[in-house]
Amino acid sequence: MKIHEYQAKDILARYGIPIQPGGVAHTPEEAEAIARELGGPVVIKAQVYVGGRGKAGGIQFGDTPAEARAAAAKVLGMDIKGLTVEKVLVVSKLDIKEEYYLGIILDRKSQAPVVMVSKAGGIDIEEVAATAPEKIIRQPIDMRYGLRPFEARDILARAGLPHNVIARGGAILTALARAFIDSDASLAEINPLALTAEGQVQAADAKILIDDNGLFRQKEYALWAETEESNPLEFEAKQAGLTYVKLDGNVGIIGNGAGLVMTTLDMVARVGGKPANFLDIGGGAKAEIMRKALTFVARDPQVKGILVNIFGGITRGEEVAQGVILAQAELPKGMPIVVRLSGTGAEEGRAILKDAGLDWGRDMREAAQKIVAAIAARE
Amino acid sequence: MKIHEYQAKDILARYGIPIQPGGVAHTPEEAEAIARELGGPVVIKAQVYVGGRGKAGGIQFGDTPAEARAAAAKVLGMDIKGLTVEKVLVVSKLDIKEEYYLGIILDRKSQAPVVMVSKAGGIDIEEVAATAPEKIIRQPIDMRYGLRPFEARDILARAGLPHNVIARGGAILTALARAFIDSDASLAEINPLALTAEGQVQAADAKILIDDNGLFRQKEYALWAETEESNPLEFEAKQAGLTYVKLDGNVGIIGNGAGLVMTTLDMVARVGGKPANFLDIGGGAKAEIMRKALTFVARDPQVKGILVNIFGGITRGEEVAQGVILAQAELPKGMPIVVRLSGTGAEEGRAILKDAGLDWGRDMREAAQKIVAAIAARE
Amino acid sequence: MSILMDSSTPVIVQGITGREGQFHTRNMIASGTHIVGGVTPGKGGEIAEGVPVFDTVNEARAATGATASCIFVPPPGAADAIMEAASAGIQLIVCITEGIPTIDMTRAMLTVREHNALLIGPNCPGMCTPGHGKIGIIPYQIFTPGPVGFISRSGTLTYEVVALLTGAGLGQSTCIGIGGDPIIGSTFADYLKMFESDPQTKAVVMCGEIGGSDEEDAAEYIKSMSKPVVAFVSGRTAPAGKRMGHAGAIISGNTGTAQGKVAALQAAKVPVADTIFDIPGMVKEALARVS
Amino acid sequence: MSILMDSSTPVIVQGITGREGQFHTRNMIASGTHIVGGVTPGKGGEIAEGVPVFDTVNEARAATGATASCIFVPPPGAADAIMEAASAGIQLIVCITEGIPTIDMTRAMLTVREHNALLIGPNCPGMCTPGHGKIGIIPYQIFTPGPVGFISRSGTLTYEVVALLTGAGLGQSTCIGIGGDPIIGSTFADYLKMFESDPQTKAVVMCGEIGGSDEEDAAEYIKSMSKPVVAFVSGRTAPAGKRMGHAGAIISGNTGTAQGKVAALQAAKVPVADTIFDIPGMVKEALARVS
Repeated sequence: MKIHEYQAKDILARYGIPIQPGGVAHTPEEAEAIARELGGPVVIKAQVYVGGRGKAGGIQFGDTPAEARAAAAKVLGMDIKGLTVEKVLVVSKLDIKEEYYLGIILDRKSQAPVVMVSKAGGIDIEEVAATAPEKIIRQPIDMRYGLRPFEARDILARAGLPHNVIARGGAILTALARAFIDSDASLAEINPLALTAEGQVQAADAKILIDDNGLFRQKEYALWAETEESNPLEFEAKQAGLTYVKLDGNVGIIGNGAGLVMTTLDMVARVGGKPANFLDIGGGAKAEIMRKALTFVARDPQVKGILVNIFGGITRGEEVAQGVILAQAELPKGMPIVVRLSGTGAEEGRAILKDAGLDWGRDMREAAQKIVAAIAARE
Repeated sequence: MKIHEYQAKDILARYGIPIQPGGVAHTPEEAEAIARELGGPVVIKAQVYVGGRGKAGGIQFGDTPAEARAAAAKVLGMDIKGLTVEKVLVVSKLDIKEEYYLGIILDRKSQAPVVMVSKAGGIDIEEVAATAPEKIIRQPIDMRYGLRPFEARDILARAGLPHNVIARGGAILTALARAFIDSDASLAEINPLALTAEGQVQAADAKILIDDNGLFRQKEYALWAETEESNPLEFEAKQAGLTYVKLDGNVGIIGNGAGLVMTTLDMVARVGGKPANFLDIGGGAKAEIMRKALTFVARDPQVKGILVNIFGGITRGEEVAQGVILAQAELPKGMPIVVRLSGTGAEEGRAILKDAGLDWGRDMREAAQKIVAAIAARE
Repeated sequence: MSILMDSSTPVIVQGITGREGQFHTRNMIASGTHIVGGVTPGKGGEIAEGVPVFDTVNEARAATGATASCIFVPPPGAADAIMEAASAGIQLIVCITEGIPTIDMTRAMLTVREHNALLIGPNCPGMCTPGHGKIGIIPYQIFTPGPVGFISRSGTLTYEVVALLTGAGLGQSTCIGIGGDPIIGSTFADYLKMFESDPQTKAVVMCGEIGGSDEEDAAEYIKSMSKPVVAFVSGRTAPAGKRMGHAGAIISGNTGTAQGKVAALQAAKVPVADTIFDIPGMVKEALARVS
Repeated sequence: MSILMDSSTPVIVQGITGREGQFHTRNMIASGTHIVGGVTPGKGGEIAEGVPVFDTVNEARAATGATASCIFVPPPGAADAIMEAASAGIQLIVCITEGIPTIDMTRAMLTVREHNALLIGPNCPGMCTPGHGKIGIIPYQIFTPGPVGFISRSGTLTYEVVALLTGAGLGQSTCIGIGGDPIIGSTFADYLKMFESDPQTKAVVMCGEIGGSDEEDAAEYIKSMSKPVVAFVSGRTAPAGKRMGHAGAIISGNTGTAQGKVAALQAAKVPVADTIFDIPGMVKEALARVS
C-alpha cells in the first residue's frame, strides 16, 4: 500500500526521527495559514502517489504566507503523471548543506530487509546504483536482533558520511529500521537525509510502502488507504478483495490464479488482442463473485468484450457459468463474452453456457482468438 | 522496583491478557461504589508490597455493595507484616475451576529470562519447586526471537495443562513474555492463571518487579514508585540516588563500594556490634555527598553512632573528612563518629579529622571496635 | 521414493480442523498420502478426518513419527506454524497459506535454515508425487506417473500445463508449486538439483513468471545440468510496478522482466516455450535427444 | 604475558571523550597500558589523551589492530558498545559501566558468545596485570607483581585486600574484578581455569559475596585444581530479599546466602577467611604447602 510523504513522516516522527515542522493543506488558504504559523520561508510539496513531482513542478517555495498561498494555488489541482494534486504538505524550508540517502527494502535474495545508505542522496538512487554502485553500502538486517545502533553507525561510516553525522544519523537509521519492522513496511526511504547549514540532521523527504499482507495488523495505517486518482477501479477492487490491475487495452480478462491470468493476458496479446486488465478471482469462487467480477471489469469504458478463463479445482465450472449468466443481464447489451472452462465441473458449466447461448473456447488459445475476433467484428 | 497487583494487571491488560474488571479504592465508600458498578459478588484485595496477604486476612469477599464496603473497611488500615494497607483492589469474583502458575524470571545461570509453568498454581511456587520440582517446566527465552507463540503452547502442553487451555494460555504466556521484555521486568508472574467454571482463562493475580536499571527508559512505570511503609528511608534514599538498606541494629554504616560496605557490616557484627544500615556512597563522592549520607543515616532514630569506611581511589580522603565535619554540626549532639580512611588523600583527611577532634581507626577492624565501644560507653 | 515424498511418508496437517484443512486432508488421504495426524492448538485429543489431533507439533511428531507437514493455518499464525514445524524436527514443510506478512517470513526462514528443514511455499499449491500422493491442494487426478519433473511459481497455470503433459502422454515424476510470495522457502534451483540426481526424472519443465531473479539463478545452474529443461515464462505483457496477483509477480525497474528471464534461459541453452501449448512437443524433443 | 594482557596488548577505549573515559584513559596510560585509540561516535578524527578517536570500533580496530577494549559508555548505550566490540573481533572486552538494564545484557551476551569474546563485567573495576598495566579503574599503585592470582566480585573490597597482600609482601599475577551485576560476562570458574594453567600464578585469592551461585560453581571446579585457593565471602550479616548495592548481591529465598557459599567452599577443602585480615596469612600457608 502506498502512503503519502506526510504520512510517512508521521510514522518516522513516532520513532523520534527529526522532521521539519509543517502541515497538510487542501486549499491555498490552509497553506497560507500553515505558513503564517510556521513563520519564515516554506516549501509546498504536492502529495501524490508518484515520483518525479519536483520535475513536474509539484514542489514550490514561498518566502511569505502570501507567496505560500500563491504557490499552493499553483500546485493544488495540478496534474502529475495523470494524478490530480488534492493536497500539499507545507513545511519550513531547510537550508540544506549536504544530502544523503537512507533506505530499507525487503530483499528476496537475502530473505531479509536490506539497509542501503549512500553519501550521494537527494537524487534518484537507482541512477547511483547504475552508475556508481560502490557508493551504496548494502547490509541485510539480522532479524534476530533487528538493526542495532552500532551496526547503523558502522554502515554510515562505511558509506563515508562525515564524522559529525555518524551519531545522529545512526540513531535515525536505527529508528528507521524499527519503524520498518513494526509497520510491516516493504520499503522505507529517507531521501534526502539532510545536513543543514545549522548542523541539524533531518529527514527532508520520506517514502514508505506498507506490505499489503501486514495490513490486517496495521489497523491505523490501513485506514490511510486512498483512491489513486489514475485508477479508482484498482482501489475499489482492493477494498472488495479482488486483485485487479488496470491496463491499456480493450479485452477484459478474468481468471483464477495469478499465473493463469498472466498467461491468459500473454495469450490474448499473442493472438493480436490488447488486454484491458488483470483480474484474479482467486480459489473457490462462487457464482456471485463471478458476477461481481464481470460487472466490475465492464465498468472500465475501454472494455469491449470479456474473456473468462477458469481451471476448475476448488472453483467449480457450474458456479462460474451461473455467475456469467447472472452478470450478462447487467452488462452493456451485446458485449461479447467468451468463457473457457476446464477441470472440475467444466462439462456441467459448458452445458449451462450453451443453453444460455454463450460462447466458449475449447482451450485458452481458442478462447482468446474468439474474443479478439468478436471485438473486432463489432468495431 | 516493586509495583502493586493492580499496576501489574494494568501492564498485562495492555498486552491483551484478560483480567477481571475492577478498580482501586482508598476508602470503604469507593469500594462500595466500584462493587455497585461491577454488580455481583466482588473480592477485596489489600494492595501492599508483601506476600502472604491472604493468610493475614488481606483478601475479603462481598456479595453485595454493602458487604464490599464492610470488607474494605476491615482491610483498609490493616497491618500486614508491618505495612499499613492504604488501598484495595475491588474486582468481580471469579468462579475458579482450576489454577495454574505462569512465571518469568531473569536467570543468572542461563543469562536469559526463564519461563516457568506449572499445572499446580495458586500456591507458593517455591513450595512446589521444593517438594515436586518435576511439576514445573522451565525454559529460557531465546532473546533473539523472544518467546514465540508455538514455544509458549509447547511449554503449557509439557506442563500438562488441559487441551482447552493450550491455545488461550499460549497467547497469554506469549503476551506475558512481551510485557516482561518491554517493561524491563526482572520477575513477572500470573498466579493463579484461572480457568473459570464458564471456561474463561484469566490472570486472577499478578506480580511484576521492574529492574531498577531499566527505570530510566520506563518513565511511566518509574512514576509508580511509592514509599514502602516499613522503610520510608529506603524509598527516600533511592529517590536521592543513594543505595541504602535499613537493618535492625544501632551502628550506622557508610562506605564506598558495595563489597566494602558489606564487609564493614560483617566486621561490625564480628566485633559485637549491630549494623543499623547499609549505605554505599559509590565512587568519587564529594564532601557534600558525604554530609548528606551522614545526616541521612542519622535520621534513623535507632542509630546511636556512625562508622565511615572509605578506601580512596577516585574518592579523596580530604573530601570525606570535610563532609564528616560539615555533617557533625547537624547530627544529634555527642553522637560518636569513627572514620577510617585509606588510599588517595588518606593522610590529608586524617589530619583534618584530627584538627576537628574526630576519632579515626587505623584499619577497618580498629574502626569497628572503636565505634562499638563508643556506643556502648554512652548507654 | 521420489525426490520429496512417497506413499509411506508420514504427514501431519497443521490447521487440520479448519474448513480448508479438513477439505484438503480428505483429498490428500484420497490421493494416497499417508496422513498420520493433525495439529490444532486447543483441540488436542480430538479426531479429525480419522486421524488424531494434537495441540503441538512436538506432541504430534512424538506420537506419529511424522516427517512432513502441510500448513493451512491462517496468515496471522502461519509463520509461527512454520517455525513450530521446523523446531520440532519436521523435514519437509509445505505451507499453503496465502497472505503471510513478509516480515514474518524473514524470521521464519531463519528458523527453517537453522533446523535444515525444507520449506515449500508459502502461498503455494504444494507438491505431488503421481502414483504416491500429494502434500497440498494440487488436483491429483490430472497427474500420471512418468519421467517429467515439474516446477512452477503458480497454481492454476501448473494444472493447465500438467493437463497438457498428461494429455500428450507425458507423465510426471514430481510436481512442485514453489509459491508466489517474495520470500519463499525454496526455489527453482533447489529442485533442479534434486531432479538432476533423481533416477526417475529424465527431463524438467519449469514455469516461471515475472518478478525476482529465481529464473535467472536457475538458468545459471542449468548450465551444469545433464538433464534437459524446458521453460515457460508468464507475464510478458505485464507492466512495470504493478503487482500481478502474486506478491512476487511485480516488476521493479529493469529487474524481473519476462524478457530478461527468457534471455537468461536462452543463454543457458534452455528452450523457452512461446505458449504453454508448445511445451509438450518441446519435452518430447528433449526426451528424444537424451535417450 | 599474563593470563589476559601485558604491556604490549593494544587497547582501545570506548567512550574515550567522556569525563570518566578521559580520566581513566590517562591513568591506564600512566600505568603502562598500551592504549592505541578510542571510540566516540561523531568524534572520529579527533585526538584524545594523545590517541586517535574513531566513530566505530571497526574503524579503530582496522587502524590500530586493537585486541582489547575498555568500555565507559553510559548505561543506555553500553550493551550496544559491548556488541559492537565483540562483532568487530575484539577478544577482551572490559565493561566498567554500572546500571545497564539486565535485559540488554541478555542480548549482549548472545553476541559475545557468538564471537567467542571474553567479557569482564559489566559494573566492575576491570583488571590489572601488575608490572604491565591495567584495563579499567583499579588503582594501579597498590599492586606489586608476584605469584597470587586475585578474583573478586567487588571493587573497593578488592583494593582493601590487595593492599593487605602487598603490605604482607605477597605480589599479584593478575587481578580481576568480575562485576556485581546478575548477568556478567565471565565469572570465578573462568579465571580459576586460566590461573590453573598460568605458570606465574602459584595460589589464588577469591573474594565472593552473597547472591547467585558463582562461588558454589567455583568450589566445584576447585576440587579438580592443583593450585591452592583462599576464599572470602562478604555479606554474612545481609538480610534476605534486600539488594546490597550490587544488583547481583541479593539473597533470594534460600539461595545465595554467605553461609551456603562458605559451606560449599569448605566442602571443596578451600580455606575461607573469617575477616579480610586473615587472608595474607592463609595465602602464605598455602604457598608454603605447595613449594
